Amino acid sequence: MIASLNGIVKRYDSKLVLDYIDLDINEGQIIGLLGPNGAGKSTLIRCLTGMETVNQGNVTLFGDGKKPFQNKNKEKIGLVTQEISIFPELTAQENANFFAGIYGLKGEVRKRRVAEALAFVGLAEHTKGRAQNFSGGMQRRLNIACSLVHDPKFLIMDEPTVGIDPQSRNHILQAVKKLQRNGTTILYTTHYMEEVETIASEVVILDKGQIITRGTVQDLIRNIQHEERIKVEVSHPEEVSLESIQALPDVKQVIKDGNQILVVSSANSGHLDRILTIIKEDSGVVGINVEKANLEDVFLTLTGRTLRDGGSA
Amino acid sequence: MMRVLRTIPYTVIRMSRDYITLLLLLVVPIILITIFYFVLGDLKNQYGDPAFYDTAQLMTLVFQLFGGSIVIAHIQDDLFSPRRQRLMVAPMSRPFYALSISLCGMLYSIFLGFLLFLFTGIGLKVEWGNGFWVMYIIGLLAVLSSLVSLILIFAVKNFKLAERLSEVYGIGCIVLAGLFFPIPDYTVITFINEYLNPLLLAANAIGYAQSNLFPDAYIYMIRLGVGIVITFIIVFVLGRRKI
Amino acid sequence: MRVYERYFRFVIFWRIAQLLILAHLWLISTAGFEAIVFILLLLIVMSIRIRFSIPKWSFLIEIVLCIVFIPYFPFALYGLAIAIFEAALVGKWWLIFPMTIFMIAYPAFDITLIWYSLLTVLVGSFTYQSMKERKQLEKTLDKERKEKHELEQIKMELLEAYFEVEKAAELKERNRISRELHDHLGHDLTGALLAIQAYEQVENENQAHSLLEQVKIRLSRSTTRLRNTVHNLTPVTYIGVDRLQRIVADSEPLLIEFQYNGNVDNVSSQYWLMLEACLKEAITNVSKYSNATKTKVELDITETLVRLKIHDNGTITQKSVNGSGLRSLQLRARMLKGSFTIDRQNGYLLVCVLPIQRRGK
Amino acid sequence: MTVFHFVLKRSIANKTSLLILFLFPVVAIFLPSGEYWPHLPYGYQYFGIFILFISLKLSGLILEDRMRGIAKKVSIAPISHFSYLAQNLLAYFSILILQCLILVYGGVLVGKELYQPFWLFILFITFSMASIAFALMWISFFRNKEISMLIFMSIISVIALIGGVLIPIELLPEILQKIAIMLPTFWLAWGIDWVVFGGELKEFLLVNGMLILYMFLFLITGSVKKLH
Repeated sequence: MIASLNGIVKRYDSKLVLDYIDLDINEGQIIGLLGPNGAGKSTLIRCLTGMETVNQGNVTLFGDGKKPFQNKNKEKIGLVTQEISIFPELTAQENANFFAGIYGLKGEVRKRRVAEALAFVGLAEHTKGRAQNFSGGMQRRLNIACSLVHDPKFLIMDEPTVGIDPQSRNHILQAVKKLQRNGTTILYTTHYMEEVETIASEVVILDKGQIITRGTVQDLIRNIQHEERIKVEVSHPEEVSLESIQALPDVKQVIKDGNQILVVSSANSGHLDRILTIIKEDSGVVGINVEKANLEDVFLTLTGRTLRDGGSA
Repeated sequence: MMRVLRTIPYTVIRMSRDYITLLLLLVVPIILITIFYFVLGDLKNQYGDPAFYDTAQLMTLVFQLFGGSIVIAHIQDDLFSPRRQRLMVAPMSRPFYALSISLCGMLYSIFLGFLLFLFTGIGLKVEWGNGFWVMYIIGLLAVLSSLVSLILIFAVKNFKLAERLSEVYGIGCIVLAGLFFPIPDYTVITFINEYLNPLLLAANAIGYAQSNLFPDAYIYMIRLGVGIVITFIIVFVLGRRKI
Repeated sequence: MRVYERYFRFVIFWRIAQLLILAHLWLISTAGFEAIVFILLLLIVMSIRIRFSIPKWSFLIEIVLCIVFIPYFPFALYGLAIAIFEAALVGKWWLIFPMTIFMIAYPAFDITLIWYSLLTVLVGSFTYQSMKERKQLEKTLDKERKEKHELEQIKMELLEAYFEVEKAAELKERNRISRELHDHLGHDLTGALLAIQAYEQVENENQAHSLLEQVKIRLSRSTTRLRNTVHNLTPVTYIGVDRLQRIVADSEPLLIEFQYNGNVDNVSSQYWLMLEACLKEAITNVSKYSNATKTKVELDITETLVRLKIHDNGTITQKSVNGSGLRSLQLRARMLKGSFTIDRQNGYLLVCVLPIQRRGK
Repeated sequence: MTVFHFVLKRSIANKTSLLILFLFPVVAIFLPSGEYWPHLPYGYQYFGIFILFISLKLSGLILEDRMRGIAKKVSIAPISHFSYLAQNLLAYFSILILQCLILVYGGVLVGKELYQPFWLFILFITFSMASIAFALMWISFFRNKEISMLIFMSIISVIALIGGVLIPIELLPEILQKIAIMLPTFWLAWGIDWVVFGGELKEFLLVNGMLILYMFLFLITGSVKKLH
């Protein structure tokens, strides 16, 4: 067990930010922590790292529930912050050296680790460059390298990809996967569900300070989905009998829009075949589009809101 | 032109909400002058006037030297920061906009000077002589300081450095005027103080006018004016390239 | 600890005010720099007090300081008020008595000092009391919350037990029916069948008649039995989706639209109870607090989950206290490994999702 | 000592800071002396104000760390808050020691009349400590480096005036003289007077003791603020 949160309650004044959070993080996982802005993701991380004291519950790090935040445990944790927390006036190498230093690395080991970490994020050629001259993506990568110099067993990444170009983002995601293969456990916070879908071995969805669900991406998408949408493009829309489609069990809505017919039905109804049969009787089918479910739908099912801005769907 | 005019109210609002500047250029001088008022009390200078008058006048003028910081802070914000692009695409004449900001800054600085003038003149009973003449000279000094600051921001790439240099200009003038410690009588320094140091030029222009020695006062005023013309030409040339 | 912050702020304010009073006394006195040393030391003790948690008896430090400095700075007597305040703040307000005696015994005594000390001790003990109460309150709240948590757990266990009992009852009923059918109905019907078969073979008129009579009796007895058996089975309450519809119908003045999709047989009675509770809660909320004109209730049942969504078009958002009803629903949903969320951003929106485990019935 | 090392590195990272840090003491050596007052050459008299400014400028690094989220990272690293602050302050302190050394030793070399250079040096050192602590407290009130500096400037100009650094304290009205005793600069001015006129060692100890008391006060209040 890398870390576990047990019945964590965190209040800021009278506002409840974390509400009985139970979370176990096992070795070798990439846990994607997903949730809209203000769901309590950052607070969860602050409680997990000891930056914030909790009102109730306890944190266990590396099996140590008594003094989870002693230096022995802190040495095994890395944090990639949301903001770019590096020194712009220092070079990439000096930055990495600084953070290696405060994690107690010395001499040859430090040199080696710094070089490795910089190479890992693809900054090997820029070790002597000042951070202030780097592009946004490079700064992000350096930010990550600085959290990796001490070879943490447990890496916490708090929205590491905010505001960077797709290329750098891919680079970072690849790096995260590589880290997992090397045995690092990763807690990855984001409000981009695509990222979680690509890398996470397990997803934890947080909303209003509560864990509303957790599981593998596939399981969640397969099990937590309450409706599916089938779009059929037809050649003769006017001849299609919408009534007979509507009459199928579990069909909620049939909408005709130009030469497109949208059928909304309960999830896993297995209607595709039947709908096609009905339509084919009256008209030719030009194209079919079955909207693939994603984590956004999972969130929608669970809360009735969208993930991006938490607004009503 | 109309469009630029429409921005002026907002420039004024922004300036008046810059409380730090207000603190530095109005509250601090008021406190300092008040302290001097108590310290110097009835002390007389070599001409038999209260020594406090000279100090109060000089202090009021000293803070005009830093008035340029208002102008350059706004110029930097609007014309050399990310906001620049927004202005680049706006259908508005940028030089005029820069001019309007500069004028607003200068007027604001003069206004602060006016408040200080009122405070010292009415509150602390300092004799200034002819009020119009004093305000005229304060205005000239404020304009000159703003122009110098503008030269710095146009000539130096780094804004921080330009800001520091404008402080150096202000403090340099004070040091050369011998307010911190007596300045030795080197010819170079005497020359600078007689012809170039705007602080002393303004102080002399006010001082001579007070003693009714208007020809002398005019000479110093003209030196200030020449300074303004020269710096304005430099600002014009540099500004055309940069804006 | 953030809850106490308001009190801390007040305490700090009072401490500073006391120091300011001392500073003022120093300004009007003729004392020299010793007074400044004194005030500075008090200030340091105060900042240590704020920064670190130090033992309760630490007000002794102030007493010692005051006594030491009184010879140099007579007004240091007033510094004793600080000690009194700190003592009162840890509940030792009785210290005012020995100190008052000391003050009165001291030559430079004046009545203002007594007033000042009295005021201080009042403020101090008041703060002490309210902080204590606050702590107590917090403790009770936490305890209550915990108890509620446990209570919900027990409730869930009870529900689970109820579910089991329900299954057992069902089984018992089935046994009863089968026994009834087998023992009596079956017996009679078989008897009747045999009698009819025999009747076809028999030629004797009398014998045939008695056989027919026998069949009649058996059949009529069977009919009664059947009626009795069936009568015992008739459900007393509605359950499932009917129940939800009934609730919606009962909330007449409100305009509620109810629709459901999927196979309602997939949902266990335990879940129905939960869904029913959600619906009731939402309707109460809508009728009490919302200015909504239309409410939509959707129930989706798929192979893997049940989802109840209640959404109204109200615009009141400020009423966002999660009442105890909601709280317990939340906990219940969590116990069932489902989720329950409320949102008031855009109308009142309640979503309850429960997973369906395929359990062998 | 990584933090210490890097704080040093950062504070002299660019040429402007290097210039400000070490050119000024050199210039200060050569400033003229006053006629009646101050008793030491102007450079030495004004050095206290300079120390205040430099402390604030240096401790701006902590504020930067807070603004950039580096403090967050430090707080989860196996290094204590105390150690982080201590190493920072130690780094500032060593820079200030160097400056004091340049000023005093340089003055002796050039042949300025410093009366008791060693004690003057000690006085500057204690004042530096109090001033660094003050800067630490000051920045804990602010989130923005520039604003903290600007407000500091206005406060310092007043403190310097009534604290006996810019004008002799005896000239002030009585009430201001009393208030001045509360300011650390008053004790600096007193210390300078002691260095010039001599006196009992006890008096000098008192001056330094007061400055050290101030240091403790400011350190405790300044360290209240959490790292992030």
